[in-house]
Amino acid sequence: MSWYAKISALIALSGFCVLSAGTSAAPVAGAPSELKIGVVAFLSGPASGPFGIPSRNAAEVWIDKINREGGIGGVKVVPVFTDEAGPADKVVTEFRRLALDEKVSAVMGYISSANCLAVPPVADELKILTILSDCGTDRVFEEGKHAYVFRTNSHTVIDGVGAARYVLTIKPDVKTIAGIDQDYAWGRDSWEVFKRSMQKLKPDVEVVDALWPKIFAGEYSAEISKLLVEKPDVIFTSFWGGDLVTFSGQAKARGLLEQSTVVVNNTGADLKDLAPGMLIGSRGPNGIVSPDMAKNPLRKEFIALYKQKYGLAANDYIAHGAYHYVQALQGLKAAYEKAIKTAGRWPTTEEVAAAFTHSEFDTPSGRVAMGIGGGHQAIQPAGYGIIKFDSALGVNTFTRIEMFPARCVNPPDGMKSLEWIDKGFPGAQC
Amino acid sequence: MSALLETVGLTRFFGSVRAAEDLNMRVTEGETVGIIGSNGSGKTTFLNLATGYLKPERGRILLDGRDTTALPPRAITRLGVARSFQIPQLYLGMTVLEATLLSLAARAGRIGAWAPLQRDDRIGEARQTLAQFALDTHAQRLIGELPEGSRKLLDIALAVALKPRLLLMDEPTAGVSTEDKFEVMDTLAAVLRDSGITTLFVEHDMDVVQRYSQRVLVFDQGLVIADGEPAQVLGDADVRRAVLGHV
Amino acid sequence: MDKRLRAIAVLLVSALLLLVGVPLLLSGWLLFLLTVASAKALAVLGIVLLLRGKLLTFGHALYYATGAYAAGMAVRYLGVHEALVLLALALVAGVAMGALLGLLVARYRAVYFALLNLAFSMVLYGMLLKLYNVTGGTDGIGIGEPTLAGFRLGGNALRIAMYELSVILTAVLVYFTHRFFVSPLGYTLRAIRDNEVRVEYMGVSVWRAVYVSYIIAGALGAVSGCLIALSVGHITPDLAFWSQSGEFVFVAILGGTGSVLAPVIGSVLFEAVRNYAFELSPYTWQMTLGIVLLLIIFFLPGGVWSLTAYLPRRSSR
Amino acid sequence: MRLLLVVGLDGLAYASWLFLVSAGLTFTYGVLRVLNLAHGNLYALGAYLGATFVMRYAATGSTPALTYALLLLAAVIIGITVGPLIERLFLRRVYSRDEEVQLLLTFSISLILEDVVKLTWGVSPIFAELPYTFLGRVRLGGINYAWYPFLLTAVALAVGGLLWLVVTRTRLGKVLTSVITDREVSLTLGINVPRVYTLAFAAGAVLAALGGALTAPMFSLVPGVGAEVLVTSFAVVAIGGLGSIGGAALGALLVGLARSAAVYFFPELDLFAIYLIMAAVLAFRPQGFFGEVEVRRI
Repeated sequence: MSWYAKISALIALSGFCVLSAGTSAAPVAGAPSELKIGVVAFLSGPASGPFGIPSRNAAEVWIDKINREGGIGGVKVVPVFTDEAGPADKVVTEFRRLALDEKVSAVMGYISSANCLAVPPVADELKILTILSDCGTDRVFEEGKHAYVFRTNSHTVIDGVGAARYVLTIKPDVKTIAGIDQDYAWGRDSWEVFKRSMQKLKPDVEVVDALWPKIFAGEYSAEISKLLVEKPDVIFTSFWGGDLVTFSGQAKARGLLEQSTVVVNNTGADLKDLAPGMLIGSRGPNGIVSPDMAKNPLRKEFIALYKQKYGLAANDYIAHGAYHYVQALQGLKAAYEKAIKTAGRWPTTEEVAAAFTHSEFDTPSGRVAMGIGGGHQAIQPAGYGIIKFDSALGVNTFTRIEMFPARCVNPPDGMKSLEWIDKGFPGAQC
Repeated sequence: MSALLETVGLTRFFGSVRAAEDLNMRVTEGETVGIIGSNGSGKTTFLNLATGYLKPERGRILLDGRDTTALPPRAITRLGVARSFQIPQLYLGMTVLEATLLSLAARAGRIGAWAPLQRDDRIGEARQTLAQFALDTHAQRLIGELPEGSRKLLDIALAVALKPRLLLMDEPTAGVSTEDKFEVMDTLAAVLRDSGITTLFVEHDMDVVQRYSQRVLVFDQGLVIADGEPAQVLGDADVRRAVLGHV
Repeated sequence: MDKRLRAIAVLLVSALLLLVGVPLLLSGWLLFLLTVASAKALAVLGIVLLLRGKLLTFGHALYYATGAYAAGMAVRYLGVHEALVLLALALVAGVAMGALLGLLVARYRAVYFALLNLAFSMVLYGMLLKLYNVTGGTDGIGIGEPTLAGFRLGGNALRIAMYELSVILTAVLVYFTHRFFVSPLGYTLRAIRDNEVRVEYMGVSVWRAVYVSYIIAGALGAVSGCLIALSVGHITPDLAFWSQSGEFVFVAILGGTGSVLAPVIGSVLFEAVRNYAFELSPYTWQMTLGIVLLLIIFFLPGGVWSLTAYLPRRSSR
Repeated sequence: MRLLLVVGLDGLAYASWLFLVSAGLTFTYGVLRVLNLAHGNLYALGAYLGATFVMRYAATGSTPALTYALLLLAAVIIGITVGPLIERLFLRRVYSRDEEVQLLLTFSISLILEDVVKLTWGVSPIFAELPYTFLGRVRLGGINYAWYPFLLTAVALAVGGLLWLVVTRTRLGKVLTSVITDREVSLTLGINVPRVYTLAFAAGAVLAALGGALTAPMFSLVPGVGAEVLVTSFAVVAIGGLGSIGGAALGALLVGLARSAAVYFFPELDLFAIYLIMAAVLAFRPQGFFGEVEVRRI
């Protein structure tokens, strides 16, 4: 995959030339010559392969498209790509550099939950419009208010609730469940949501085990042996990247998949490396191509553009992170255009933020509503399916795809997710 | 007169090699005792045992009647036993003065982390000590740059700076050229006489022992085979055979 | 006498420049950069201190994280927001941790010392991940905006205050470390580097000297970590990760071990370079570090500081 | 009873892996008295090259049986190219310098290799499971095991035995021992010490790369595996005593069993098992089980 590295490194340098092509409509009064936005994603480290690079590339092709169509309010969008890798202090320093040195008008990105918690306070301090684009943690808006911060992808609760509901449609008679998750925040959060949802939706379900291998441990033979001994009906995991690939490989080889149903709450790995038969969700209606999604023109366009620039496997599968970054751009565009309309001139950051709040906009993953978190947090449907080898295409694809509507898998505005689950999903519309 | 240093049945083997067996000896206050013996006769091992660097398999070491067998070198040093080495054990990265100052600070038990090492009064004393050994001209030089002879002296000076009651020297003239030998020993003898330090030194050179010790112990394969006046002991044929390997 | 006067004058001018001039002249983010750099310099100083005794540690981030999390815990569970109190807590935590681990570590040298520290830092890293419900796992802990000596500052004022705080604190601790280097204990550490046997034969406990030095280095690391926590506003287990320790070692060698000021210079240099170079090519970042380190080892063993030897200097040092 | 069997088997499998990845580290240290911090990166190189070979080969669709040879080949290639390169170009220049300089040197090399891997193989997980799946599974204690981990056990025993034979039974072994015990004397005996060093380092590199290559079919490869492996194998080696092959074996066995026991009985301790054992051992026996303490001659 080294050409990924080379190409994106190259583009990071020559971004301007790539983007300068484009016919722009007449900008409104007081419009700047260009709209500079910071785009942050993992360009190195374990999370760069499954999430960072695809997201970055998606943002790039989509900004390209936006500029071809006249930019935002007639102003060309100029991205400043930066690496998310490194400890929080570096990420925050980086954010300050974008805001104070690069003088960007907005920052989008952030895949790691830690960074999505570290950045918002700084964003408010510096009054920089910030769009969290892929991270999962529900703590961001449930534990704080951030006037300048928005998240255009739904938080991880939909993945857990969706997983539980999907398991019950596929395997209604499930008796015992077990979890195996990486020993860190994402793993703990994911397991908590799934476990509690299962216990609510099917109170007689018994939790037989919860295993916590070290993140990036790679070695799971002991864990798998234990699961083989315990024989749970369903095994939940929130593994991603190399760990997910390894686990699916070892589980398949040792017949764990024949004995238990394995459900994964994210598609954080190349589909071709995953074992058929696993239940898998894609953090929203993203990688999975459900019928209604196939009709979506934006999605068609996105896949076409992405394919043209970076090539794709026969199943047209693109990692969920990529869709999330396009969502962020669509949200930003919509907010700016709305604000311009109301203001009749180029809007202030505050006006854009106001327009962003509770807004709705179309994306390759369907219409997204900034439904909760006081209008700062998007809600989306949860999409799940079963991995199946498609002999015609010669690659893995999905079968038995289910979409759980946004209002079914998200808490109502103002209610904390775990509280909502424990109360038995009040107001859920499924 | 009570013994300053006394060993009782001191025994230590290295595998099958006997370094010391049932070794009984005593050094009394104010004496200057020489230990002589061929290589491997256990001279250095004896110093290592006496200073706690090695532990004996059997026997006891008494300092002023107090049992120090179990103590580590630093504790024994604090009890007033200083020691110099056959191969000088120095801080090559430091200047002569710094090393001496450190010895003085150590003697005073002042190894703090705040007050500077280089105090005027301390520097004064250090320079005196160095002067005694004719090292004061080297004060600011790095020890690593000193000639072998000066290192040897400094090694001893650092021990003397501790103002010990008992000084153990391991071949003070080893590595010193034959012509300088006596000069070096004269300097030492003078210093030790002035400061009234009881001295026990290991030597393989008969003339040196003859000239500078009041009493001689002869080691042979871990045993003391003779103990007495230099003249009479060193006259003995067996001794000469043991030490020189021929008559 | 007038030499002393001159020294004082120089000190005052540079203090004025650092504390008043810099904040006025530099852009917000450069100021932040300097804040971070001077804070991290303290952790590096700890490494340099240990290197005096030939003790190389690949786990100093352990203390860096200890300080940061001491502050984090205090914020999260005690609701303390006073920067000075948090710093005090961090200091105590650092000393305590050093005193505990030192019991084991101070017996070791060279490879064992280097990697035992590494192992311990990885254990702390693991625990910070694992104790999710206590430490927030990888999500970390938000520190929020601290008060400074009771004053609640916001936005830019706070940034400047944080800058001044870390510059002053760094200056003070650099001076303390200087005192340590020229103290008998400091020299003992150098002596240990050359010849432990002789140190014992001076009646000085090598173990104690190493133990105390280790605790001091730990304390420096902890204060450094706390300052970072305060100025960054969010802490994560990455603070304890091996690559962080590696970075400190790198900066220590880059700056050089010849002077207490070297770590500060190294740290500023490093932060500046990183924040530009890193963006140019994230893929070869570590390689760049590695190559620079090689060059220093072979061609500039004294680090950047050794270049000051070429500067015209007054007779007095 | 059956549970104990399962725990034992998992422990054994893990121990074999641990031994394979740490043998190189301890062997190199034993001869050169240099702890190679780039050990983990040699492991990574071996792993990535092995995986590449396997995947290229698998694409041709011919019999998987050959893939094992390919893994071995990858290890040897890395070992005899990168190993001597590091030793001759860099290490050789710092033998005379302080130990911490040697550590820093290998550290900087590890930083460089880290990115070399990233630039060559990219950042997405790479997984060459063919050799793993091809061996199929066996039913033990009522559950399925993959054969592959037990292949590792066999290899581990072979490697251990081979090293033991070489050191104790061959002329090369005698040369090694004399170089280890006294460098100067060996020189006077007319032994070409620099050459022995290069050989030893290369051998260590081959072992490291072999550990990686044999791991490739089990775990997917991601950037940064090197560092993880270095820390783990140091823990194992420290428990057994730096420089001792037997020690590494004992350390691996202890850690392996402890970890699999942890997974079964205290899942929350999984992460620490290895460090807890190391701390416990070192607290009572600083030089590890078979490590020897050097006393300064004075």
